[in-house]
Amino acid sequence: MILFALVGVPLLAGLVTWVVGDRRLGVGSIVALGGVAGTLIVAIAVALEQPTHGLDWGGGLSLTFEVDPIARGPLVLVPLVALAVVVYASSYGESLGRARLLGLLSIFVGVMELLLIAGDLLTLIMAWELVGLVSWALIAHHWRGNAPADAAHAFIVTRAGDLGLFISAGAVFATSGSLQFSGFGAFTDGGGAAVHVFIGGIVFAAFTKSAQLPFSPWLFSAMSGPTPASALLHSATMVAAGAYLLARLQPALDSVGWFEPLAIGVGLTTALAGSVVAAVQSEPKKLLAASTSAQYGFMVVAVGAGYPGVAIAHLIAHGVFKALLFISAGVAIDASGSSRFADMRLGRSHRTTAALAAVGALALAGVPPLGGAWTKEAVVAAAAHESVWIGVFVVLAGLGSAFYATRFQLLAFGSRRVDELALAADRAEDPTGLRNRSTTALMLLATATIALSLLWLPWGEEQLLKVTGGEFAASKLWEFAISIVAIVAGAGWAFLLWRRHRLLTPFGSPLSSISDWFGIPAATKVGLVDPVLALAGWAARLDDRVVDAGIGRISDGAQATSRLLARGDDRIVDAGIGRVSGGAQATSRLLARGDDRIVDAGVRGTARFAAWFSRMLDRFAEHGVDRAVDGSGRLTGALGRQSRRIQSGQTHQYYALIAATSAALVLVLVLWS
Amino acid sequence: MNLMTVLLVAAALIGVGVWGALAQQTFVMLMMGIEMMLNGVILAVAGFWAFTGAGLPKGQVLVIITMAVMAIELAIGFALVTAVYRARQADMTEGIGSLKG
Amino acid sequence: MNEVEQLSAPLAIVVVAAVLVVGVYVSSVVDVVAFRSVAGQRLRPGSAALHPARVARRLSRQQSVRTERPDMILRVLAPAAFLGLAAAAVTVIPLSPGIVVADVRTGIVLFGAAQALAIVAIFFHGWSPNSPFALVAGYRFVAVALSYELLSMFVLIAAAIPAESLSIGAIVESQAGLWNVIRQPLGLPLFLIVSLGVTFSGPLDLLDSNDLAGGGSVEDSGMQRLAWQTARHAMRIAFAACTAAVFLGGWHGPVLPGGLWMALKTFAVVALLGFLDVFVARISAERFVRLAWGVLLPFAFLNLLIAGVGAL
Amino acid sequence: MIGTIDVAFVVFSVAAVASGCGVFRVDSMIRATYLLLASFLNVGAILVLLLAEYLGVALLFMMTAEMIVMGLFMVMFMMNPAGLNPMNMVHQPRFAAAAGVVAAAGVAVVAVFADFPDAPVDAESDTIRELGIELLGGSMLVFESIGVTLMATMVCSVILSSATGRFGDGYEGSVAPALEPGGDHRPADDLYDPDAAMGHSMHGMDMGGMDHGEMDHGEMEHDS
Repeated sequence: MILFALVGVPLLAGLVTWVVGDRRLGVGSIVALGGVAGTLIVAIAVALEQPTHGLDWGGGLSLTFEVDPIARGPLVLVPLVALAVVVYASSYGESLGRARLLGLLSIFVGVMELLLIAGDLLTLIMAWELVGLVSWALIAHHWRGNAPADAAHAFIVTRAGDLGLFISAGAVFATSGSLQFSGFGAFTDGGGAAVHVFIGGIVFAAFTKSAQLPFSPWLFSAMSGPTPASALLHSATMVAAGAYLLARLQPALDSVGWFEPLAIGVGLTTALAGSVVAAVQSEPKKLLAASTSAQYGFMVVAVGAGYPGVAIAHLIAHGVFKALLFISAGVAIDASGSSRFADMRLGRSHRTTAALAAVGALALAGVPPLGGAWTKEAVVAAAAHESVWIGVFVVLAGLGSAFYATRFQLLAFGSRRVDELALAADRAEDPTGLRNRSTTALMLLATATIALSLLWLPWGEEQLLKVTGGEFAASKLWEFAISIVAIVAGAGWAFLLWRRHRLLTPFGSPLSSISDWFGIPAATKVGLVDPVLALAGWAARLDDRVVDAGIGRISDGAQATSRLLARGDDRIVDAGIGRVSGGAQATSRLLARGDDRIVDAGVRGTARFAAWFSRMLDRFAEHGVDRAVDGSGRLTGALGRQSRRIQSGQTHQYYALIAATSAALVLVLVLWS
Repeated sequence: MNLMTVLLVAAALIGVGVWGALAQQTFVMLMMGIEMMLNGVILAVAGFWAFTGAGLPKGQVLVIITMAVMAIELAIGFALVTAVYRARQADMTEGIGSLKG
Repeated sequence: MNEVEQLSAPLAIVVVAAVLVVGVYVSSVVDVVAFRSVAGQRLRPGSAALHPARVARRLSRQQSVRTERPDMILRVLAPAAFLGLAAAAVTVIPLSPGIVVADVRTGIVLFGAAQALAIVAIFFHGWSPNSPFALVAGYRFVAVALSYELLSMFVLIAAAIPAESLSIGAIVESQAGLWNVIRQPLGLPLFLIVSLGVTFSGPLDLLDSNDLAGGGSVEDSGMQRLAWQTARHAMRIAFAACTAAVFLGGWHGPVLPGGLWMALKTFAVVALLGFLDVFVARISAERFVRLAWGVLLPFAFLNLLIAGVGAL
Repeated sequence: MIGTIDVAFVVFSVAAVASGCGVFRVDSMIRATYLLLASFLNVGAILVLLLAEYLGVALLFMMTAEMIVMGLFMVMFMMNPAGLNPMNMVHQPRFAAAAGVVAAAGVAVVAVFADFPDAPVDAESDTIRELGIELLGGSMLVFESIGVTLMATMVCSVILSSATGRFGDGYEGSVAPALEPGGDHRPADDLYDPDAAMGHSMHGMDMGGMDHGEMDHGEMEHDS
């Protein structure tokens, strides 16, 4: 079964690589390479004859594997990019744990292929979760630093998005009783609240996965993974899943009115914001991450405008050159030993890498006649076909992309000023033997990028039409003209800043909030990640303390209150009575002193009576009230103690209680009915 | 042999199980009581399957589920007993009072 | 296996008794021969053939030792249960085409259950005399037995897969073309290991072993010992018959009548077991447990896999 | 009329219940274990009589293996192995007996007075084959989830009972049981006296009581 081979070969190769381990790394990398290469061949075969296969799972559920025309491009793209990435990874970083890295990369390819051939929502959800899981493992590869925390951040954000898939699966299954993609069109045309729920869930999941606003920042935390992982994750696998899902289900999604404006709005916002964020980054990887969000914003715009084919075309082109750029960034980081632009400018020392990276940068900037440019023009055309202003905004975003692409190239691989040449020279012979293999990887991707410029020929365009199976908006000349102008403007602006040595911080001092996605990460961290993690920790800490402190505390409280009452009574009531009596005595004495002569016997009598009365009052009242209050206090205390005695901590007595109560329950139920 | 008699036997087994589970001191004996209850349950389920289910195989599946429950109960039970013994050096229910309020 | 005719109850009893008596005697003769050949003593056929009878006569006259406060019920129960289980195991095995004492649909599972219960009986045997060595032997045996318990079930189920039935008769018929020993090459050796274990002989002689001064039987004497030895040989016969039926194609064979083939194969397995008993050295318990869980069980899974793929 | 099946049923059920009672009456743990096994065997026989042939036999060997394990554990946590000296292992006996009687009575009432549909399984049907097809067909998901659950159980029980856990030695923070039922735990020093600690307690004595456990919790939160 060729479809199984498509998924099984990379999975198997990955597991074997992982098991073989670091000791026989040569074998491992050969196995991984062979696996991915085999996957490439199988993928081409699958893309040519589109087989379908069903797997009955029982219980009314079934797994469907089919190759939608729109999935053929990505099917081939994923192993192609992965091949280069694995070549690069086989010599990346310290050899410790490299087998795991290679294995995980290969497995990543397998699960992504599974996602691409998913023919129903159940299969898709499985693959979707697996992709998230594997990317988590890849990000947390260097598990000694803060990588695990970042991985958890990325994982939780994307998982939160996955909930959308579950919701929509529930909605569609409850309504139509089937999870087949083929049935979604009919389902959504049927209308109803379920349709809105379904589409909302899908869109939510897709936006989180492909890092649209406001979920973009998880890409930054994904940056703490090893560079090969980032290269694969940004270009073809993880992030691509969202855009692919939207493009795949576009006909079904388009049936509600709010999908189109939502997609276009979010896509445009992400594209523009991503450009700004990328324009001020001080690290190459983060710049590329921001640009990833922006580029996927283009694709979302294309889908929203109703041209899934365009989105897929841009997905393919972007996958190729983004992987190229990431790998070159990794080379730059390894060579300069720092992850910041400030220490790079390796133009002199790494000429080949610089040249190859330039290809990718040009493609990212959208300079004809490269493939990236063509697909971007297609996006512009699609947007303008929707509305001129949208097209203009896309062109603006294109200006931004031109700016940051140039910025990346100049800062990372520009030539140094004379006084820094010495530094460059001694960095030139870097001991790491990385460049040879990374160069092969870069070569591969650069050739692919250049090969894509065939799209400018009518032949290439119809090939692309055949592959993506969508139709393209006719590109008008003025659109092309202004977007060229915009590209030139962006690139030129970057050059200008470069000449003034202000490119590193284009807008004066580094704008921390912008370069950190306008502080959204803080928001998500506070809003989503921290609660989840706190919940986990809390659940871990939850123990009998919480459970059994209850009754004891109640009884203690009861005793305390009763004691308080008693004391209060002593203080207030008694004191009151005493004071009354004292007052009475005082007045009587005053009266007595006031008049001795007049019949003082009576007065003394009065005084004595008053004193006696007050004493009587004092004694009896005190005793009465006191006893009452004390009694009530003692009662509550006793009750507390009694209720506390149930909590004997003796399991068998608990069992006895359980048995008795359940018997009573059964009795009640029987009598009830 | 009809449904009533089978259920009566099951009732006796369940009663014995309850008695044992409540009366025994050792964890292991307590688990034996639970096993005895499940024993009765299995008998009852099989009886229902045989006399009222018209031979619907799902009834047998239920019995298999019950067996799996027994196995799981035994495994987790023994693991817990071992862990409790490590933590508390106790093999009798009186030995642990950590739920004491 | 619907065309099998059940034997009537008395006839069945007679058949089982005959099989066991003959089998036990032959098996013990095999033991004697094997022992003398490894001991290098001169082998006189006559004396070897009569030796078991002599031993039985001596033991039956010997007075039996009593230990302090034995668990008397179980002490009596142990050999009886062991022997009874052997008999029960024999009943489900077809002896020749169409002749099986009890043709139950779940014969092979029943055999497995009998074998599991046999382990309990053996534990009783070690437990009951209330003497340290016997107790140690019993525990050791059970600890090891748990590790090949699963093994036997997997092997037997794998053998049942091609027959698409749990009845041993059906399994034998399914081997008309190709015997299971070839179809599932891993099955026979694994099952032989289990047989050695349950009859605590050879490498798995962990119950009545000399390193514990006789282990479980250290306190046995007289009739007790005789009964126990008889039960042990009966169990060996049961396992040999099951091996012959499940892996060696049962009554299938050229020329000779089926019953004879079955007898020959059973005898071959008995002889193999008897010689393994004396020729292979004892393996230490913990090493065997590690081996069983770590190596043999995966092999059993592999065997199951082979059977399943073959069935597809 | 009374057939042989009825006779067998009566015999088996009497044996099952009798051995079940014996489990909690005898004063030897081994006898208790294997009496429980006997009870199971009889129930298995009754299942065979009920035409649930495979289930009966499966119960047979499954329970046998289970009880062998149980016997071993019995001897591990042994109070009185061979019943050499009389002892009393019960608490709240009267209440327990009453509860047992009540429970039995409750089910018995249902058995006698409730009326159930009468749809017996016909003796001709091949119940074993049906069960197999059901298990690998309609109830596939159920069957698979049973398997997964058992797998998880194995993992959990190994983790729970492993002497060296993720947070170090399993005996760390070990506390002695109460001297009187329901009392407080003794300080960890008591573990030094051999009959309280049964010689297990050379580990983790440096930290008293459970505070080590809480320290572990702290680390855990710190990780996440």
